[in-house]
Amino acid sequence: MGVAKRALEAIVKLPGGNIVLTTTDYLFNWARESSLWPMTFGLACCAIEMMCTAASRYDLDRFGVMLRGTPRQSDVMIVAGTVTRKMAPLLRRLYDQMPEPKYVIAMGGCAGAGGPFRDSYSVVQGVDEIVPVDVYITGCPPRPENLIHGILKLQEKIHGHSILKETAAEGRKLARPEGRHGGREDLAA
Amino acid sequence: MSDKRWLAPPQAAHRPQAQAIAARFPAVESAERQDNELLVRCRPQGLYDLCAALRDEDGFDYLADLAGADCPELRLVVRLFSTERRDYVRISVPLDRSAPVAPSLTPLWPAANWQEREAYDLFGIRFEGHPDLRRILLPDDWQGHPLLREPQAQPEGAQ
Amino acid sequence: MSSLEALPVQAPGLPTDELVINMGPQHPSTHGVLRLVLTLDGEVITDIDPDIGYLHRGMEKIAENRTYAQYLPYTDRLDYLSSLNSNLAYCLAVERLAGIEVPERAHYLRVILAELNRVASHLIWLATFANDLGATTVFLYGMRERELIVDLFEMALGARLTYAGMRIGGMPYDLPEGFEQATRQAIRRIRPRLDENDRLLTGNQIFQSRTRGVGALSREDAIAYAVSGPTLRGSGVAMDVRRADPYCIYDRLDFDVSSFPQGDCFARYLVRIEEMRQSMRIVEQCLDRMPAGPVRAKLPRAFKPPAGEAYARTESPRGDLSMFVVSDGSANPCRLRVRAPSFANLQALKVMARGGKIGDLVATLGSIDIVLGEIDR
Amino acid sequence: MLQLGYGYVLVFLGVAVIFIALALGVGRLVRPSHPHAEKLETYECGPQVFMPAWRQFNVRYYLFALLFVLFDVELAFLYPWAVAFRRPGLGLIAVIDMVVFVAILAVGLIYAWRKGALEWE
Repeated sequence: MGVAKRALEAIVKLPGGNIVLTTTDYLFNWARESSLWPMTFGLACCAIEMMCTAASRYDLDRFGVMLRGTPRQSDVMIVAGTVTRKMAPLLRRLYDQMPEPKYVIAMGGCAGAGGPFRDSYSVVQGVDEIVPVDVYITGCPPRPENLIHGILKLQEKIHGHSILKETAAEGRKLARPEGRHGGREDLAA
Repeated sequence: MSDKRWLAPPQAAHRPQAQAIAARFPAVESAERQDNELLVRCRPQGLYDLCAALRDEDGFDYLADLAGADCPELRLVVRLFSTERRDYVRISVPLDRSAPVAPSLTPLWPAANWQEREAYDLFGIRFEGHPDLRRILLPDDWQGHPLLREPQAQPEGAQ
Repeated sequence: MSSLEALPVQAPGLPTDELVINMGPQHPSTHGVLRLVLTLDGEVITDIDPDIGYLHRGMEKIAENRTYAQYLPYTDRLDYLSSLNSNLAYCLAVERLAGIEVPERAHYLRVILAELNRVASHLIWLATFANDLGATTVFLYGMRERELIVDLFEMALGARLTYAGMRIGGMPYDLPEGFEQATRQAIRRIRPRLDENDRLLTGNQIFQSRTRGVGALSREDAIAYAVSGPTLRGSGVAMDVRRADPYCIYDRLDFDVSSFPQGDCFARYLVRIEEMRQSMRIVEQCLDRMPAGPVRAKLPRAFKPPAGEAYARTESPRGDLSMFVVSDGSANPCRLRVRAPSFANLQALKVMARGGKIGDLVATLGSIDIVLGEIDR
Repeated sequence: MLQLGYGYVLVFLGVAVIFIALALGVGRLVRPSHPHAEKLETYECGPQVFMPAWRQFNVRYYLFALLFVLFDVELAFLYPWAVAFRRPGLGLIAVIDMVVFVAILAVGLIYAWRKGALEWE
């Protein structure tokens, strides 16, 4: 990203440079949001609803969303189900192994905040303790329409993104936030 | 092809009688029959011999369930089923809370392997003679056994 | 030519190392967060060590902190592919513990919903099993058929997957009008599609070569490992809890329990396909004979069953689902033990898949149809 | 029209190289890249990797790969022949040539087969 960014920063200073910036932003965001490949990360009941959403009636392919098996080829991680303590380090490693730009959708009550397993000794109370989450979807399990709504919300979020803002530091922070709580120390208390 | 054998009502003819079991095995404290299930209360020392006899002589070839329970006292509940005579035996084995130990039934039924590992994982019941007794559900570095009722059961890891 | 034979192709002492890899929790064909530690010699599996617990939510500990009625929605999340069967097992156990008589109509409603849930669960199994073997078309067809049944559940219970569709003492409410016609129409549409699936998949040469003789489980091993359900009936033991230890009104219903002696993936496949047809037959019988009347027994508001314990054994789509409830007289269950069929079926995987190739392991794992929700609890 | 004769191959080659360079080069210039230790770890369904995959495998896989390459190359020669052998001046001779070529390779196959290179267990 280095060379193109330096070139862009130089162009922006020229008169009319912003037009170049907005068009490249538009181009990149359009490309990223219209081919969001999620990594099949089905943990529990929400995985079944994710499968139904990907299947014939609710067809996710219309949105350019194609379920992939490995983190290497995926852009978004849909955490569908309950994240337990035993699964947390593995989830973190899978998130790390995804290439940038990457996003996380916390599908269902369990991934969002522990859901019905609020007082369980082995459930992580929300996946945002481990990875930075972009979109939360409520429901237990959320209906396929909810999941599609969540994906559309993520596409809107990507649409508003600008390349210049994504500095190397933020990239690193996004890539490897410090601490077990995904860089959100307020949660650690 | 469907097996008509299962449509016939279970023959009540040669089912093990409660008194016979109680007389034959000293470790059995009490035995009574409740509709089609034989309820037995047996001390852990004599459990293996009782189960071996039930399996070999009385045809209880199917280990329906084996689980720990901590109420009313820490005990092991073993439920056997006979596929031939469709008869049940439920053995309740009271264990000593300070050092819960029970003989492993894996040599009799391989099905007991994981069920005993789970009883060890959640209740801390040690099984003598178990080929590979380690945690099955909780992470290996977990402290304590969650399903035990008294306070020390709460592992330091929990909130 | 004899001189050719003399020259050894591979020096006998050529050492090959064993490779230990994870077929880990995040894998498309482990049907959930199951981790298999495989010891491989080339692509032949020499040893399998399943590592479970990645979805252990401590369901049985939570049961100690909920009242009997509050715990019902948790039973949906045990075997989330057939929630109604788990609800049924839980309700039967508590009713047997407290000695509650369930009205006649409630039995019929429960059997109708449980059997529809069985068909929906087998359809998802068929979809993912065929998808693992490469037949993506059958995946899309299977999910399309399942949506028909999910519409019925949405009409009757309001939810798609986790219904909390039963109550201790009977049913929450009666069926809406039009449910009976909708069910009969759904069954009329699914039956020909099952035959279509037979033409598409059952006779398919690739499917048969991937499943015949793969993942064999002998009759003795099946009983020794306490395997149950279609996996057991695929090994020649025609034991079905609906016949062996009838509950609800199964003893009055006329249906066949099919079993095939081969004990391989193909036999288990045939058992489930036949079971779907029998379940639809049961639903139609129940719809014909359902009496009118109340759907729920009177229950005290603060429901405290007497101290004691009770077992209820039911036939879920995966096998013998038993629930053991121990009560100490308080409003919360003192101990709730869920005997999950997938837990025992998965234990027998080592016997079935050792010595085969990784592709066969995928087929075997698909054929025993495990759900990690009930394995890990 | 510019008569280049074999020059066309050069042009064709140039376009191919430029196209590949463009496709990969722009990608490398534009995409964000933040490599760090955890990301570069081998992916194995989540848990830590037990051992690297560089191990001693059974030799039968190598033999199969070798035979495949042999016959793949043979196929590569068949394509141009299949397109051109009806041209005037070729005809029967070309067919005989190809039959001889295939026969020689078939002998290689029979040798490998009898030596047991194709046994799988």
